[in-house]
Amino acid sequence: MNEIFRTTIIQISIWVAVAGVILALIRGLIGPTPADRVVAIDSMTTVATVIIALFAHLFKRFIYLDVALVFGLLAFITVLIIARCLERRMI
Amino acid sequence: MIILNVIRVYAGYFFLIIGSLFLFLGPLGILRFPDVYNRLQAGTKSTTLGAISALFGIGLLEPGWLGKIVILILFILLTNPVSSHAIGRSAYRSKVPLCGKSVVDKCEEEHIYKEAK
Amino acid sequence: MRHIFALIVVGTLGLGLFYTLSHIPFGKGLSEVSKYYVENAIDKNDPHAGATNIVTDIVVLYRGFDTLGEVTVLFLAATGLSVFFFGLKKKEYTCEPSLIVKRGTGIIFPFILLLGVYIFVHGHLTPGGGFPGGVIIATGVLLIYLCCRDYKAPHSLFKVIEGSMGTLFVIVGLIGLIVGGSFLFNFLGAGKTGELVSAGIIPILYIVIGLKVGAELSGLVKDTMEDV
Amino acid sequence: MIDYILIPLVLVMFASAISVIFIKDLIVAVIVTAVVDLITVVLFFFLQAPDVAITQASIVVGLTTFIFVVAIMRTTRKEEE
Repeated sequence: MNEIFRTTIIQISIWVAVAGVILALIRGLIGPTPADRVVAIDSMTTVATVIIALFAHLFKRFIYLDVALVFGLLAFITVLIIARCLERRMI
Repeated sequence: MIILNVIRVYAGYFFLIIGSLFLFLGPLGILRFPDVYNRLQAGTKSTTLGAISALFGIGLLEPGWLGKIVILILFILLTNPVSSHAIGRSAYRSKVPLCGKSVVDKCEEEHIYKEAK
Repeated sequence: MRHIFALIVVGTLGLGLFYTLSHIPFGKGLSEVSKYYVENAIDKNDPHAGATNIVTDIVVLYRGFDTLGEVTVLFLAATGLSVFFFGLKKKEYTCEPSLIVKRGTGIIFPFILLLGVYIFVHGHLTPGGGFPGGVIIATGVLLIYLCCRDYKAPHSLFKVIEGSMGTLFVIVGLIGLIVGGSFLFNFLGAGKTGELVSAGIIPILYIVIGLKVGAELSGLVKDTMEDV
Repeated sequence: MIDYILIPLVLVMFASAISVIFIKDLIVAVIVTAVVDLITVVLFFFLQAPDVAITQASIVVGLTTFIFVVAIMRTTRKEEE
């Protein structure tokens, strides 16, 4: 009973977060300026980090959190590269 | 002791639900707000709060994971504000216009980015 | 017209991949090779064993020679890119990064280095290994280049690390050849599974690969950023 | 139940991968390509291949975007008709 409750809660959380990813993707596809799209991808990376951590909890594997660590720390660099490039001067 | 455990588990569920709700509301704000600077508010602040809350909920549900979870929260706290600042600055410098309802532009008034023109 | 052509090419590739992959039963049972790996990789008496992560066992102990080839390919690619960028005209930059980006990057950079070292030192216990760890270190160097225009990376140090680590990889393999009769033989034994110092030569090889890949890709980032 | 999570993720990948073809601004194309790679990491993770996911994350997130941006900055940014 308790186990079913736990997996249900986590699955609902994952579905809600994936809905957030889809909303951000719509803005990323229709956004008028490149800055809009960069904002969308910035929030998408944060949501994806949490989704990975939730999957790790669903599978009950502690070591899977390493992927979330790498992703959460490095996704920031993509955003920084594109943001520096958009200032019309090269990086 | 058992009561403490029950409280811990339900607090974990609570934080998880709250966090995933904010993870949904942030992208919704990105979709609905009128211009880049408003979208930056929704996209960064709300997502940071949601991520921290959901990760803390996971840490409460599995107490053995709390160390790595805290490191993950620290990374998100460090990186998200820096990247949002960089996006805002680059958007202002590449002359993305403000939306029509905005009333004040302090950077324009005080000539902070004048040399960039 | 070109877009339609690109769409057709991508669609054909995607459909082919889908039909190929849909016939592979994922997680339904093991083939003969997988059965051999699963049965022998956990056995403590076998010298081809010792890591908690079976993937690491397969990659390093069964397929270690391939890794040497991969590192050589990476070296050739980095050399080719630096030759390509040599002699191009430098552009002028007037844009300084802001104070927040500078300070924030200064705080984050040590964490990135530490994460890279963690990934390749714990390669036999957790996912990851030499290659991702090296790439993460190179990404840290890229981050420093993004926020400090005046920074000059120590290129000679990269060259020394790269060459000595490549030599060390071959030396470890040759010791295995002398002691056990095959290249990259696990001459240190399996050890106690699950501890940091275990699994024989896997941690040594992963540290070597991590440092080599990190130095190579850092040199690539340096060439690209200082010439462009 | 949770297996159906693959459907929206693959649809996201599909939509962004098709739209890359029709985008004129090459920087925007790089950004949308980054979305595709990001979803790929989550898919690899869901298929229980964390080694592949960690390698994909570390290479794609930093270096691929960097090399694309450098190449675009040395040439022209807008695609010609």
